[in-house]
Amino acid sequence: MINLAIQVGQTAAPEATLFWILAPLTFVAALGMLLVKKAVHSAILMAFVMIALAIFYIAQGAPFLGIVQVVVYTGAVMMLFLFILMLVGVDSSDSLTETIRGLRPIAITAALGFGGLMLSLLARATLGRTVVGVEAANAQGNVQGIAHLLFSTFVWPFEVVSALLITAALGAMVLAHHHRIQERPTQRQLSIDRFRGESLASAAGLPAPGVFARHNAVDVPALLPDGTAAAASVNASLKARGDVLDSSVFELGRVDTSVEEEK
Amino acid sequence: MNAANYLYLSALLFTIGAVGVVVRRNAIVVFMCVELMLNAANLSFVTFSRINGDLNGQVIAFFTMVVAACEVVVGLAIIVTIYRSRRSASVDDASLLKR
Amino acid sequence: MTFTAPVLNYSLLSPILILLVGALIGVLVEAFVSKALRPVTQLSITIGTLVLSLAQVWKIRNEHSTTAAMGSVVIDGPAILLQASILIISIISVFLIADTDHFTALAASLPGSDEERHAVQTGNQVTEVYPLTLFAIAGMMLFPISSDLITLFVALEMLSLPLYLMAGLSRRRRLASQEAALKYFLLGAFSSAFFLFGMAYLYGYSGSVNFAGIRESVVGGSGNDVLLLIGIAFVSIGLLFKVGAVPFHTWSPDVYQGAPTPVTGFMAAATKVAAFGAMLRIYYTVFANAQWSWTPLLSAVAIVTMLFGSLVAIAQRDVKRMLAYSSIAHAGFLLAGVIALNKAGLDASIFYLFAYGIATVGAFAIVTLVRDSNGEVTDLNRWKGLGKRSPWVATAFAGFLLAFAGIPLTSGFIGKFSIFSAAYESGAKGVVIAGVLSSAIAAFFYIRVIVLMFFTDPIQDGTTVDIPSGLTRITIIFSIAVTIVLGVFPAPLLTLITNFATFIR
Amino acid sequence: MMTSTSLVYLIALPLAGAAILLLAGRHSDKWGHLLATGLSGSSFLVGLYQLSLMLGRSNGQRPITQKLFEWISVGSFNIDAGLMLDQLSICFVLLITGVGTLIHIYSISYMSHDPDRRRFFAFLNLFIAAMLLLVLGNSYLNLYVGWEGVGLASYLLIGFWNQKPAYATASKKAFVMNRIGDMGLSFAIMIAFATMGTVSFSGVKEAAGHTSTAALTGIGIMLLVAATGKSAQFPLQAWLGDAMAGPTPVSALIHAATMVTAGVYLITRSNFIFDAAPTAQLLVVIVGAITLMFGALIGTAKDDIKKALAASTMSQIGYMILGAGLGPVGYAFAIMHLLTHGFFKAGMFLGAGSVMHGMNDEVNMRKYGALRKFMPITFATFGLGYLAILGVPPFAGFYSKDMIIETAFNSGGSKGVILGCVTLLGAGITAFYMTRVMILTFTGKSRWDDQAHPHESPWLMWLPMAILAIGSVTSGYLLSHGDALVNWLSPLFESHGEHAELLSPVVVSGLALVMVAVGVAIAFLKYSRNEVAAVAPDDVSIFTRVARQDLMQDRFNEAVFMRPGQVLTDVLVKSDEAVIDGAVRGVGRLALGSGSSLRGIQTGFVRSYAALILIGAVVLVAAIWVVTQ
Amino acid sequence: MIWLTFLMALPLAGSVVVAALPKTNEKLVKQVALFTTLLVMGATIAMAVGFQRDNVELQFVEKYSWIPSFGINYALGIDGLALVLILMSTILAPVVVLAGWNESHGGRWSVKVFYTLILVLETMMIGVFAATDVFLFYVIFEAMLIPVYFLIGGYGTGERSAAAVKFLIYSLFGGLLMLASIIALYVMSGAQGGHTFDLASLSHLQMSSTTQNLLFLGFFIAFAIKAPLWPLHTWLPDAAESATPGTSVLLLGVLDKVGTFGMIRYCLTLFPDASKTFTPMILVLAVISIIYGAILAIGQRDLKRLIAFTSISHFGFITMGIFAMTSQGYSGAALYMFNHGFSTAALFLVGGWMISRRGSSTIADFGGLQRVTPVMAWMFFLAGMSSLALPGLSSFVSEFLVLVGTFTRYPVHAIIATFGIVLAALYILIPVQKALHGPTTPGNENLPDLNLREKIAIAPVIAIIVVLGFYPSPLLKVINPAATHVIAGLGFSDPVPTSGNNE
Repeated sequence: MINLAIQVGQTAAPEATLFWILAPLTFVAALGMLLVKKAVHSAILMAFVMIALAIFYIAQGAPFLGIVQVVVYTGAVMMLFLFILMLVGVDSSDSLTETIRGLRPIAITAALGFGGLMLSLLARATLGRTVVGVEAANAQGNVQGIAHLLFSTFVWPFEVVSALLITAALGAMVLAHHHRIQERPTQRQLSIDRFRGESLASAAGLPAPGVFARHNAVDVPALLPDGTAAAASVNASLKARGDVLDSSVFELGRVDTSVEEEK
Repeated sequence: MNAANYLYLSALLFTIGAVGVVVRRNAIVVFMCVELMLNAANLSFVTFSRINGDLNGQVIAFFTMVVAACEVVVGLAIIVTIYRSRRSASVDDASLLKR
Repeated sequence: MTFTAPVLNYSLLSPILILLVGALIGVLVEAFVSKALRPVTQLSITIGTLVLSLAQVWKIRNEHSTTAAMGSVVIDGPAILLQASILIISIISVFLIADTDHFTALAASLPGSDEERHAVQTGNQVTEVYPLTLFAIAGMMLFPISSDLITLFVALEMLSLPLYLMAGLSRRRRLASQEAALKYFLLGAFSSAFFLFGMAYLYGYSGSVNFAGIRESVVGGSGNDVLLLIGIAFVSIGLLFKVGAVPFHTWSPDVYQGAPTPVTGFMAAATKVAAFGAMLRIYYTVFANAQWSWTPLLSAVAIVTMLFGSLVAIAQRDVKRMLAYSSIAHAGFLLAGVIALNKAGLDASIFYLFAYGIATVGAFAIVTLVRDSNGEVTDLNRWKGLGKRSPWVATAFAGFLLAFAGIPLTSGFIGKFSIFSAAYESGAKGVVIAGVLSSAIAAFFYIRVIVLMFFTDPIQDGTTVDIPSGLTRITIIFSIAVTIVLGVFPAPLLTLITNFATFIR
Repeated sequence: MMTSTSLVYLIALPLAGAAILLLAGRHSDKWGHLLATGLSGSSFLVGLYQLSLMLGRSNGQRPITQKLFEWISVGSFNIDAGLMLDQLSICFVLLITGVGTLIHIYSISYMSHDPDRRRFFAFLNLFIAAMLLLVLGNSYLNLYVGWEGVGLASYLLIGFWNQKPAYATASKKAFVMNRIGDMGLSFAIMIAFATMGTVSFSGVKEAAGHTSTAALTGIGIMLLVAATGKSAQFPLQAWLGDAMAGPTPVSALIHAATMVTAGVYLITRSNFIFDAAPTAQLLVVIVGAITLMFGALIGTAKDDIKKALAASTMSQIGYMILGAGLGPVGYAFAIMHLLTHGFFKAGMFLGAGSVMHGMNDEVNMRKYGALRKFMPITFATFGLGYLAILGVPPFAGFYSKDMIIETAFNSGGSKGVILGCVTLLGAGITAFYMTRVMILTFTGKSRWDDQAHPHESPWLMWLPMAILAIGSVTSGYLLSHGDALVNWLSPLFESHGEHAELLSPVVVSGLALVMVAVGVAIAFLKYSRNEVAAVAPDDVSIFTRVARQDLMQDRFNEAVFMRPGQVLTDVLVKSDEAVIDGAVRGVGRLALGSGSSLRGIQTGFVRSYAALILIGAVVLVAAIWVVTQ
Repeated sequence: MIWLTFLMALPLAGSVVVAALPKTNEKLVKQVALFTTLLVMGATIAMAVGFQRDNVELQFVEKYSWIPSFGINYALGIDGLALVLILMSTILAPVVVLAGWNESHGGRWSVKVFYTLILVLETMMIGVFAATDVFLFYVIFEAMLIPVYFLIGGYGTGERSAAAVKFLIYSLFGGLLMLASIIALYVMSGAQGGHTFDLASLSHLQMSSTTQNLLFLGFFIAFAIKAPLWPLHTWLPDAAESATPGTSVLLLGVLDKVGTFGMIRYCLTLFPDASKTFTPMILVLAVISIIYGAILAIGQRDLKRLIAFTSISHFGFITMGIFAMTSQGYSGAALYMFNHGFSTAALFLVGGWMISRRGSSTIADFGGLQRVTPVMAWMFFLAGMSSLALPGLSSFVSEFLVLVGTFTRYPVHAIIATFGIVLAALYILIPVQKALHGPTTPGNENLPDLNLREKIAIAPVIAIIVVLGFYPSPLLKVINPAATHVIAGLGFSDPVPTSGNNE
């Protein structure tokens, strides 16, 4: 059993306290990632887990890694996540009802099975050698030790990782970068286009939102003379984000045009 | 206090991450769950590094962070692309290819 | 602690370094060369790089059996053979990639938008594909020669990331292509998390990140095997995912179908070589002494994979999906070589990988040729009468299919024979029987396609066969020639492999 | 045994004729028939020459052999293509070539209006060659070749006018029923080889002494089966009546004089087997007895002149088989009856042919009548044959048939009495139906219709009839004078002790003559006194009706073999499609079905893919959990 | 001496030449093909002259290393049996080319492709009989399927592609089972003194009886599919119905012989004990095939299917002869293979001419052909007579040898099988009556009789049928030494006549 084999007692008392306070919180936070509706909340919980892990790293004699975890992982990577979340819709929320039939029970069974089996297996594991502790390796300083390894034994992967970074940058550029292959239309050009277009309906500009409506918010469309909502009056990106309010609530009673025709 | 406790925690976090990939629909959340799994692995590395008394584990963890960062860049780029085409970040909506 | 400067043996790493340099030049070209010149520049740089790298592999062929880069990589016989295979397959794949009609004009544009249309009209091209390809190839070259966990992981990501991106770059059916990229990426990241987790346990078990160290622990390990077994299991998941073995195969049909066909061909062929190369190295050296633990499981996976791939392929209506399932079945056959765990198995696997890789690229090359006005036609029903419309193309495709089916006088047969006999020799009779059975099932759908092409009258729906461009033609002719020559005169290659392929442990 | 180099010419000459005529095709239309006749005649001359040589040698030296070449030789199974001519075969050779040549001559005229006359002669020559091979072969296997060869020739000739579906069917029927008999011969040869290691006559004869009775009985029964097929004996007799579809000369030669007697030859030739296998011998007798009654009864009811004669042939061969079944004493008499029958029955058939020739190919005797005046020569020759078959002294039948009746009576015990009575009764019925034929055809009032212009046949036709008539008259006396034939053949048969005489020859002859007289009388009463209806009356007894239908033999075959056979065939054809092929297709469908359902795993949802991977991981971890327990 | 390689190279070279000819010059293509096949036939006969009859060892042996890593050699050599079958194949090839002069028209592809495939197939036909390396044999065994597949699917009639697929799948399935067995042999040879595929060396392998039985089945099922033995026969009628007559001749006449040839060459040699174990079962299957094939033939309405079912019956005889384990049975079976090739060829070719003239293969559509086209009718009749084993024609000798050889050891089987000869009379005479006899069916009055080319094509076949009926010795002398060798090698000797013991 590992727990018997490993007697890392040196920093026992304070570290244990730290662990037993932080670990349940970490666990709960991680679990929370699965259970909260909003992606942003998930991200916040994730950040919490990462910081907790950073603390664990430091507690286990890996201060460099702990710092990197906070600075790079939590600071940069998670921010990237949040940034993209903003882009996609910051308060978009998942409905947590399962749509794929049978997946939920499978997932729960698999989770319980996997977790349970892993814990049980870990409890069974023995190492058969004495635990060393990282103090000796850190004798000359944790950063120095890592640097030593990084620039001697692992210099080749270290070099190769640079290629990986370039790949990532290149890939992001390929997928996200728009070449300016068209001249941006000038205001003058837009104006001309508007008048020479097929219909003069929009020549005077698009209707403003809230016009004739019972509400004057930007996410409520204008109403047309017959009482229906004018889709063009709401900004397209609002629509794309799904943030437009349902205007039917604000519609007037419909004008019955068919009666007129009969006269 | 036993270092193995970190391993248990790591296993639990890994499990949560894995299940998260299965149950969450928002591509970004799914991806965050993958990151959680990687982090869990890192915790294991650090713990084993301590148990083994060398820094190799920490170096791997360091590499993992770098690689994960690259992965995040690529992954988010893909997610953004597909979001722009589909106006949806739900992984369930991307199911043209099947059977 | 004194720091001694690391010795890298650059000459041994040179094939990979050349590729990386080539890729970097490619990136610079993107920045500095005019748009019009980029395609041809990139293509020549890429091909030049690959040829140079191949030459370098040839040059170092006899310096093998050493470790390099501070023990991070091993250059031994199998390494040379696998690297050469990857390079050859890559060269002919790049010929396909050079046909830019397959790639989106502007990846960032919305599908169906004016911007996209404009980009197509102005002849815009995503020439970044070339450096991405080179990066992927470099990763593939590194994967099977890695000899520590870190390098292995980095190589895995290095070959995967560009492929994730490239899968999403199709010109037609872009939504499907992007979906393929997303699926590939998410599942790839998911599986590499398992891979990493497994690595952690291997490290924990052995206290070493180096293969040699881990092997030492496996041979004379102290303590019990729990950590080792978990490590083996999770690392296997990562590897089995890459090779597309059931139940870790699910990505491959979708990604094969969605990705641009040249990328699919490249991915199907080269990735398989790289992944199986790494798998062979790990199982034959690191895990060899824990054989008792993984052989039964791997056998089960192999059997299920063969049968599943063959059975499901029967029901496919899309040629790319069919080839995907076929490649799943082939992954099963190749696993038989891993299970064999003997010299014959190693030789056979390397031969099979090369032969299968070449035939796969050839087959996908032909898929790129069958088109209508909306691009490639992959619906099998519209392949009817292809033999009438363009007999040579159909004949070549039939040749590849026969090779996949393992008909004698094609490379596929020699491969299948050698791999099954190796597996039988090691006592894996169940795997051999399942292999034979699934070969029979598999023959069913390969032949069905041949029937469609040759024995069914064409329907008039505008499906035509594109006249192969020079490069595509080279790919097809080379592939079919190799497929047949290796079927009739496999001796030189087999002898070469036999003489070369010994892992240093 | 002496060897010879000239035996082969007996066969080669007619065979060459057949080959030339068939290969030359229409080119030989003008001279083909002459060549065929000439070659058949030459073969007869060769036969005569051989006879003269044989007569010049002492008894033990008479058989001669000729080895042509090694035919089949595998392990201990060594068969030479070899010929053997002995006292028995020479009789047949002369009968075959002699009667054969006469019939060739007859046919020149008979078939002169047929566009395919050349082909007819080619087949006749083919038949002669095959029949000669049958009687000259020195082993059972050589005999077998001739045996099937005559079957082929018979098939071709019965179906000579095969554009008529009924004739084609008749020829097929003959061939198939013959094949059933041939199967018996195959079995006999197989048993012989398995038990004795040889199938040559001399070898088997030698080995028969120390072979188990069981094996010999088996061989004997199988040979009998063969004989029943070829000689139209019960129960394989049904084909002979239908075989009358062939041109009349064919009926005369093949289905009266020669081929159908091959069974008698086979049994006689295999005397060494039957002598040692009493059970088989008894069966031979029983078959002969049944058939002679069977044929005779059918003969009483037939209105078709050829079919009546055919039934008579069946019956007469029954006599021969019965005779041959009586053992050493009977063989010679069987052969004697065979020879005399060859003359008179061939003569009568040719006569029938002559009648048909003059009557526009009408075969229904009810449409004949009073032909005596129009066809005097035919009437005369037919009449002589009639007297011969009745056994009226001193015509041929008297000598041969009475011998068989006498031997039957003297074969001992109740068996002798029964057999004697049967043969006597048969003689009476024979007299009845032959008289009926005579009366209906030649006497009484004419019943033919207006188109018929009866006339005598040309000399080419009546000459052979006349020669055969002479034979009918004299052959009996010549062959039995001083027991000539019996002595001639005796070296071939092992003689056992004489049986006690139950009845003396005189008594037998007397009884026989009485029976004949009764038969003739009844026929006269029935047909000469009353008007003969031009159409067969329907208000006849059940026995007549049954006899008209050949004693239900066809119905029996149809109900017992053909119907079930057809049902079996249909069932198998359907089940081959449905069951066997269905199983194969089922496997294919199973694969396709399972493939289609397994496709369901590929839902298109990335999360379910991930779940699958996770399940895989769980399975692996669980496996580890189990292993490390 | 490289006779055999030379023989194989000739048609291959011919196929290259044909492939290089212009597509439009069909006549030249045919002439070249005919010339090549005639040349091969001549060369084969020349080789046969040099064959030493009494030598039971393999002759004209060639051996070159092919894939040394697996111990695979390009090894050729023939014994009497192989010689006879190669002779048959090379004689049939020009006959097929000449007889089917026009059958390549109306196919999916050009005439040129047809003859290229035929010539390639001829190379393989020679190779498959000459191979003495199991791997080489397997390679050719499987590769042969491809040209035949295209010949059926590309130039056949009716449901040709379905039939071709059925044929291929069936054969591939059997072939894969055989592959599994071959792999096992190979592995065992490696464990017992070095990897090899040499037939002679493999026959000395030590193996447990279970292994031997399983491996035997692997080989046997493959051959039983090929030679169609009940119940693995259902592909044959479909294939024969759809293929052109020429293809059918090569398929039934030559390719299917590979099955029975394989039973002798591989099953008996490699697994003598298993062969004995399975003999009772195989004999039952053979007898069922004989009777079943015959009855099914009687029930057919389609001429080509009928011929196919007769072949199933005949293959039953051949199989029975092989497993009777007597020299008569063996020699009979070997001779039967040769004879069946020609009698089936005659039936198919003449039947094919009838069908192409009439435009239908339904037997009921013919009628009275003897009046209209006498020569054709006679040829069909003769072929039919040969098929029903009329004495004096070649099949009789072989069929009787098989029966006699079987009877001495397995009388019951032989007796049941003999009933097949009565059924044979029915299945031949029924179509003969329907097609040739009776009144001429309306529409058939003006069918042309055989032309000179067709006569020349059929003449050698008929000649062989007739001559071998009377004089089979030359072939038997070639076959016999091999027969005794094989039978003795299995530890059998012919049963001694029982009468000797009863004295």
